[in-house]
Parts: sequence; C-alpha cells; structure tokens
Amino acid sequence: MPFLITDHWYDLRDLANLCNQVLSWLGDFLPHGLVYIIAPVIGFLFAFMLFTLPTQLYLGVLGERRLIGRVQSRLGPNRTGKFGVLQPIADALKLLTKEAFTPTKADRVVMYVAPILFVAPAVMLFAVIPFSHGMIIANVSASLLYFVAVSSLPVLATFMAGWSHNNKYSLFGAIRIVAMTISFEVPLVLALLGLALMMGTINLQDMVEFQRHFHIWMVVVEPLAFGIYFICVSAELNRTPTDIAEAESEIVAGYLTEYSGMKWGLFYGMDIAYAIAASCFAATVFFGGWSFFGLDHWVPPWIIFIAKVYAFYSLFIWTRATLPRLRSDQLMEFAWKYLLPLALFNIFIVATERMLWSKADFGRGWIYVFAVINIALFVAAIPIWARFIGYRPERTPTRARLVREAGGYVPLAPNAAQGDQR
Amino acid sequence: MATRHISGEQMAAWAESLVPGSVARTDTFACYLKQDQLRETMAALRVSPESDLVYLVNLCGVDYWDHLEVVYHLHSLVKNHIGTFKVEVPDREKPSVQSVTSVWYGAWMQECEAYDMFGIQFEGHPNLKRILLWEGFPGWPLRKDFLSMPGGLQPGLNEFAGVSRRPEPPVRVVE
Amino acid sequence: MSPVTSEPFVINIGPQHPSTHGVFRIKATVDGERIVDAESVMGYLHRSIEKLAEERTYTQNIPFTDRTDYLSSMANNLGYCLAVEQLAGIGVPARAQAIRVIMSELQRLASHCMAVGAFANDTGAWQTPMMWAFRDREKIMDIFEMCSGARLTCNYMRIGGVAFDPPAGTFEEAVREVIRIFPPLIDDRADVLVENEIFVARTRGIGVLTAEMAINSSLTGPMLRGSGVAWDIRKADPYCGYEQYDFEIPIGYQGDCFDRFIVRLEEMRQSVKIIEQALDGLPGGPYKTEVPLSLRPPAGEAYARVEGARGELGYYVISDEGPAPYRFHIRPPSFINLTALKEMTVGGTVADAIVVLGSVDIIVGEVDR
Amino acid sequence: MDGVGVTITFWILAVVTLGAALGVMAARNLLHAVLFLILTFIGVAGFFVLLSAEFLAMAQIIIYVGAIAVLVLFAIMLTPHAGRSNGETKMVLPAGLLALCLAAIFVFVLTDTDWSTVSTAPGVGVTGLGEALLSTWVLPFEMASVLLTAALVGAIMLARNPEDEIPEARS
Repeated sequence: MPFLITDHWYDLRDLANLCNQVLSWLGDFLPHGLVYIIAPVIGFLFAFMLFTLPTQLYLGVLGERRLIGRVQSRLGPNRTGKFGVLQPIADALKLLTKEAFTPTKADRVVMYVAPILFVAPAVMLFAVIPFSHGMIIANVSASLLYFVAVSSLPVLATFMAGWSHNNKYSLFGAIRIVAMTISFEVPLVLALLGLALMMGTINLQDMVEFQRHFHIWMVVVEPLAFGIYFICVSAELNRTPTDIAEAESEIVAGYLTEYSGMKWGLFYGMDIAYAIAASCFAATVFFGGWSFFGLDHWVPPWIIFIAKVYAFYSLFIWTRATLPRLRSDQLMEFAWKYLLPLALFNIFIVATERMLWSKADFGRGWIYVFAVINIALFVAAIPIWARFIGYRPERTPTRARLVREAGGYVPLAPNAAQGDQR
Repeated sequence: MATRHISGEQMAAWAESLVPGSVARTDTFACYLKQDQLRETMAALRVSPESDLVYLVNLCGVDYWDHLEVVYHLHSLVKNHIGTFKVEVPDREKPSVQSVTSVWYGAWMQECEAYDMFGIQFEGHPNLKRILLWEGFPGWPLRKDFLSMPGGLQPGLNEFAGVSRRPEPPVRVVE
Repeated sequence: MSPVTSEPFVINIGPQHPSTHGVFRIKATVDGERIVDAESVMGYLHRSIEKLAEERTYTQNIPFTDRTDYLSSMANNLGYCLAVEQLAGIGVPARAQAIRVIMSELQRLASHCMAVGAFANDTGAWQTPMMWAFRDREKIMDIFEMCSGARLTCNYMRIGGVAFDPPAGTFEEAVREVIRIFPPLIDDRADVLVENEIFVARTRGIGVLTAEMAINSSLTGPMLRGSGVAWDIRKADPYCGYEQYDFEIPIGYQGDCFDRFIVRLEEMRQSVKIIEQALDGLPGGPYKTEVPLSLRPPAGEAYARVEGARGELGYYVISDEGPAPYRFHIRPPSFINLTALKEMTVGGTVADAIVVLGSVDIIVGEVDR
Repeated sequence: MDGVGVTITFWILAVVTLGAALGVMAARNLLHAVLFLILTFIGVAGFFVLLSAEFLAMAQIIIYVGAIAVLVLFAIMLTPHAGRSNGETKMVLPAGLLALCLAAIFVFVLTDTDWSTVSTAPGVGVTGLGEALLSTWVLPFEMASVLLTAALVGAIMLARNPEDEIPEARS
C-alpha cells in the first residue's frame, strides 16, 4: 500500500492490517475452513457491533430526538444520564418490559415472523460497505446490485406486518408501503445505473478507488442522480416528507399500529439501521467513501467515512424535523411523472459523456468538464421539467385580501391572484 | 352601524305580505309563525329582496312547561339586520315542526340537536337522529320535566343558597 | 371481462385518533383511498352545560362558559356577560370595555396560534410548528395568569365588567412585549409554511367551499371568510367599543384549506393592531359595575354574540325573573362549522379529510357542550 | 467454492427450499402460500451464490423477490374475492396426473445424464455477461424486451376502466 507509511499491525489507520495479522496467525494452526468463518465474524463484530449499533442508538435515537428538539426550540431528552446519554438504554428497557399483546383475530405466525424478516436485511446491508481500504466484510463483485437486492427485502416484512394485524389502519399502511416502494424503486435503480455507467464498475470498493483516483466526488459529477437517490431513499425508508406508510396524523401508526413492546422496538430500531445503511451507501457512492483528497494518509480512513455517514444522516433528521407530508397519490404521481423521466434523462446524459470520454481514453481533466455540464443541466432540468408537467407555484397567493367593511360576498377582482385549481 | 334588530311587527308585515295567513301572533321582540306553512314562509323570507334573510344564525328549542317552542334567529349579511322567529308547538307528547333544512342547509345539525334535547320531530329532515346523545337515551334532557337529578329535584333554582336577609343592594357604578 | 370492482369498507377516523382535535369521530366509508361517504359522530364530551346552567345563578354560570371552548375562555365569558348585561340593562364602564377588547384579542391570538400549529401538524409537519405555537402562546398565557389567576379557563369577566383590575405596571409591559414580538413570529410562521410547496400541495384546492354554500350552511369565522364572504361580528355588530378601533377583515380567494390558513394568519396580525390601539387608549376609572350576586334580570330574552376565534359565538338567555336563567343556549361555532364537513371530505382521500378537519379547527368541548 | 462448509450450506438450503415449495401447496391461507413462494425464490438465489454466480443471485432477488412477489401480494390484497383459503380446487385429479408425468421426466433426466463435474468456476464476471448480452445475444435480448413491453401495455389495457380516467385525458 504505497500511501500507508507501514503495513504493520500497529498502524490503526487501516484496521484491516490488524485483521490480516490476526487471521494469518490463526491460519498457521487452524484448518482453512475455520479461518474462513472467523474472518466474517470479526468483520461483523467491528462493522455492526462497534459501528452500527452505537450509531443507531446514539445518532438515531438520542441524536435525532435532541436535534429535532433543538429545531422545535425545546431541549429533547435530558433526564436519563448527563445529556440524556442513557435514553436509548432506557427506551430499550421500557420496550423489553412492555407487554407485547397480539390481537385475537391477528395472523399470529406472520405477525411474529415480520420483525425477524425486517431485522435480517438490515444486518446484511453492512456486509458490502467499504469502511476503509481493506476493511470490507464481503467484497462482493456486484456489491451495488447486492445493496439494491437486499434493500428490497424489508418491504415484504412491513407488508406482512401490516397485513397480519387484521386492522384497517395497518392494512392502509401495508397497501401504501407496497405501492410506494414499487414506484420509488424504479427511479432509484435508474439513478444508480447512471452512476455505475460513469464509473464503469458496480463494485463499491472500485467506486471509491475511482473517486480517489480522479480526486472528485460523484455528487459533483452527477447531482441529478444524487437528488433522485435522496428522494427515493427517504421514500423507501418512510422518512418525512414521504412517511405515508406510518403517517401518525392519518392512519394512526400504519403497519405498526398493533405492535407493542420489543416487536415495535425492532421495527423502530431497524428503521434507523436502514437509514444509516442508506447513509453509508450514499457516503460511499456519492461522497467518495473513506477518501478525502489525500487526507486519508494521515487521518484513519474509517473515521472520515463515519463522519460522512453522520453528515448524510443529519440530512434525514433535517427533513424529518421540518417538512410536512405528501399525500400518497401525489407521491406516486411524483415518482412516475417526475423522477422517472429525470432518471432516464440522467442516464442519457451520462452515457453520451462516457462515450466521449472513452474516445479521449479517459483523460483526467474531462471529468471536471462533465461535472460542470452536469451541474448546469441539473439546475436547468428540474424547473423546466416541473413546469412542463404543469406545476405553477407562483400562482398561489401568500396574503389574504383585506376588506374594511363587513358585508356579503366580495367577488374576486378579475386580475387578482386567482390561484388556480391545481 | 350596529346590526338592526327588526321589530316583531315589521317581520309579521313581511311574512303576511309574502305568505298570507302565516303569522300566528307577534310581539315587540319576535314574530310567531303558524306551523302549517312554516317552510313556505321561511323560503319566501329567504328569497325576498326586502327581508333577504339568507343566513340562519341560530336555531334552538325552548320548553315553556305548557308548550314547546322553536326559535329561529335569521340574519341578512348585506342589509345587516337580524330577526327572531318563533314557532309554538302545543302538543308535548308528539311535538312536530316542518324542517327548514331544505331552506337553510345549516339547520340540519341544529335541528338534530333540538330533536335530541327536546324530542321535537322535524318532518322532511334528511336524517333526523340524536346527534349528541346515544340512540337509546331515555327521555329528552332539556325538557323542564326531565327530572334527571336524583330524587327528582324541581329544575330551576327557587331560592339562593344562603337566603339573604339583608335587602338587595341597588345596582350602582363603583367610583 | 368485468372491470375490477372493489367494495367500499367503513373506517373509523375514530374518537381515539391522533388528529381529530379531541374525541370526535368520522365514520368514513372508503373505496380504496377515496372517501365515498363521511358521517361525523359526536357527543363523547357532552356535559349538557345548558341543563346545568338552569340550576345556577347568573354569576355561577360564568365558569361554565370557560369550559365549552377551552382554548378561548375570554371570548366565551365575554359573550355570556354581554347577553346578561343586555338582559338586565347593566352599563359597563369604559375601562372594562377596553380591557375586555384587549383580553378577547389576546385570546384570539393564542387560539389562532394553536390552530395554525395543529393544522400544520395535521399536514404532517412532525410537530415542529406545533411546538413553536406552544412556545409563542406561553407569553399570552402568562398575561392571563397575571390578570385572572388561571392560564386556560380564566373566568375573568363578570356581569358588568371584569373580575380584577390588571396589575398596574406589569400588565402594560407584558402586553407591550406581546405586541413587539408577535408580528415577526407570525411572519416567520408564514414564511415557513405558506411558501412551502409540500404544504401548499397538501392544502391548496382541498375541502373547497363556495361562498354560497358557506352562507347557506351558516358557517362562521375563518370558514366563512376563507370563502370570500366579508362577515365579522366585530365590524358588523360592534360590541365593547370595537367601532373605535381601525382594523381590516381578511378574506380568502376560493375557500379551500389554504385560504382558511392564510385568513387565520392575517387575523392574528389584525389582532395585534387592535391590542395596540386598545392599550394606548386604555382609560382609567372603574373596572366593574357592582352587580349583586342575587341578580334577577327582568323577564325577557336576549341574544348577544361575540366574534370568537372560531366564529360567531352567541348566547341566547331567557329570563323569567328567577335567580337562574330559564333557558341558556350557546350558539357553538365549532359545532355549526361541522355542517359542511361531509361536502368537503367526500371525494377526497383519508389524508385530505384529516387536513379538512384541521382547517375547520374544532374544539370538541364546544362541539359537544 | 468447495470444502466442507459449502456442502453443509447446500444441504441446508436444499431442505429449506424444498420445504418452502411444499409449503406453497400445503398452506391453507393464501398469504402463507405466497410467503412460502418468496422463501423458495430466496432459496434458489442461495443456490446461485453457491455456484458463485453472484450476479444471477442478486438479479434473482431483485426481480423475483423484489418485484414479482410484491406484485403478487399486491394482487392478493386488492382482489376482494381472491378467497383466503388456498384449498378447495376441483382439479385435484388432473393436477395429480400432471405432477406424476413431471416427476417421471425429472427422474429420467437425473439418472440419464453423466454429471461431469466442472473443474473450475466459469469465471464469467459481470463485464463478461454484459458484453455477451449485447454482442452475441443481442437479438434475444431485444426480443425479450419488446415482448415485455407488449405484455405491460396489455396489462394496463385490461385493468383500465374508463370512468375514473381524468376527463381531459379521455377527450
């Protein structure tokens, strides 16, 4: 590794050195099969136990509630421990001790299986995330595809949960989440296709290498793909403004209505795990994974990576704290009429750029030119396409009309901002 | 230019001119209408440009021991005047009045409430049902003879709690 | 091949629901997401205040009026006191009139603050505007607590005036503080929500009410003004000296949820203007006409009304020279504003029904009395 | 991909997949049947992984579990008369006969072919697959896509009922 001063085990900038040393030492006296099993166990220990679980608890449960509290000019949990530090543990204990009853007419088997099916993919998602140069649990050659495949499994778990409660609200939730996931998965995969096209690979590790090699982040090269990715992922994860599957104000708690106790806790916790997995994926693909234009020579790369994940996750917290919720049919319309054409447009642009680039046999400067072009197109495409499908925001008035005298109906002046019936 | 309270006589004149023989009697404050042409007179009053009573402000029932009564407060937004019409219902066992929901749509909920509280049947009402109490509620609560209190206390307060021996102080302005 | 038919099923947007503003239930027959028929079921909070009021003296009934619309108790008290004063022919000194105006306008500010926050919450904005509304409202609740001793059900008005004289220095200073900070808060609320495309997409064109339909179903307050009907009791039938103050009536464009929202915001701005004028010209002198507790108004009836936050709040009191009112009827704006709920929700989805109910801004205490 | 671990996983997967396949037929509740179907799809994806055809396994999960199974669930939810019980079909006899014939064919194929084990993994990575699809096999690839589009348009025509169309769309 030219960029690391030493490959010795004590160089903690890349924890993979430590793992390799341990595994080679074990390899001397253990059969090959056993070492083959121990490697992923160590990987799981580091990736999931040390990174995901604390992040999920402290960033997802505590951090999110305190940040949203600050947005809402209140303090957020601070009773348990110094700054509410023990709040996640308190939540977990509360959920464990709560009575988890199942309604009589509910489909008992499916109701118990749903949380399990919801948890499994969340853990599997972290297998392909490259934390650092060598730190990757399973370097699957088609890891981008792996991510898309595994992230389509939780939909089934939520549907099973919603359907088995035999409760009208959770039936609504189940129908909504299935419809929404289908309509948002298509633009998501097309946007990721645009990325794979530009970087010429569908292996996450190679993508990070590509962004390190060309010293550029894909969010700059393909802003349109990033926009579509963010919207589709927040739709898949049920985060505001698209949390219609468990919309508190409309269908009580959607597919989680009948769950209580730890079953609900699993759904709540794993929702955050999926959000973190999506943030990890976005950090790897869009923000250059563990590389930071050479900074990773000094700072351990996995710390850079974790910082990027937290930054992206704060985007989710920010939208959750501020935006109202779209109606389900508006969402579907938005996905099919607005996001899908933009994704296709993005693929078309990236394909032509890639073709030009291959003619100039991948010179380094070209990609910056493409970045500038793409940003310009991104800024132009969104308003033009919105206007094309009939979205006129400036027609809505912002102040009520003022009248001095009370009388009957005051007809609208013909030139007043009528505010069309969109 | 506060809202003008139309006198009973004025309203009676309007009602008579629009539907002859519809006014039972009148006094300074309100005009009493007959039951049989109620909906017809109300519709005429609503439409006629002179009275223009397009806005039903309030509809409620009152129980005067010997007879029930339905009170309508009607308002004209353009002319800014308010009038009070009343309909007396002598029969207490099966009181029934013509419904004005077809004239003012806003009346259907207030008529349901009057039915719920006083038991006044409103003929021609789209779906007359008890709106505040549940269907099986025994009796009509706001009637004077609804002795809901345990021991059937006589409704209405006859004397003040501590019967005041000192003479009532006159009403005066505090300096 | 027969087209795919789906049979409608009944869903209870029931008494136990996070956004029905209390125990109120819509029995919606739903075909897919679209509402085919909506029947509102109420009465869960019915305490039959009108029956109880017949067994208590005129002064003892004042606390009842606090409990009907517990978000605007000042306006309720004022309505009842005006009715009894009209019945008994009692004059009210000028200072009491001005204090009554200030208090009812402050109450409108607080109530609209809550209405705006709850409405944004119904469209899904994760309690953020709701929390801001609670924070803003605190300053007004402090003023009420300073004057009447209670934050929510103040019981501050008396027949003939107000219960206590507001504390000399601090009242003026606290109300000046409210006048200073509320306009920027209202503008901030407008910036956050009115220009927000998602909020506009969720509220524009939902629950549309034409002016003719609004008048015909005797709606009042922001519901009526949202449909473009300029009708405000403070202008049409001024009480407590409202004719001296200069303010305008905000009206909407096409009577949908969005218009009712911007009408409420505009009303808050006008209320601040009224409070400022009333506070500047606050006269000295007595704050109450001494009325004996054993008041026996002459026989007769009176209908007095006040422009509450939700609309025309009327009190129809009949006296038979007895110690207690012979008949005590409240004209509840929330209850009557629900008349057109079915017309507004049918055809929309369940999510729209929640937004429409939020824009009607009902208080179940007043709906069920 | 060889060694003792692989054979253990193979047998576990085989049992799970066959059990799920039986479950599809035996489950009384229609929804349980579909969930067992999804389990079989995942089992088959597991086999692809064992054969180190990772791309195929991913594609299997995306297409079958992610899309087709979800659409089957959607269909079950929205058709009211689908009838939750999976049992009463009057065609047990013909189905049994058909099953017997199929079983006979499988047994013949199993016993007749000589299972020459392939020494090394085929090694066709994703890039190889892509190039093959668009160079030598481009005609079937395009034909398949045209067929799918036709099926899609057909499905929409069948499910469309004119009255809830947007009026201006119809004019």
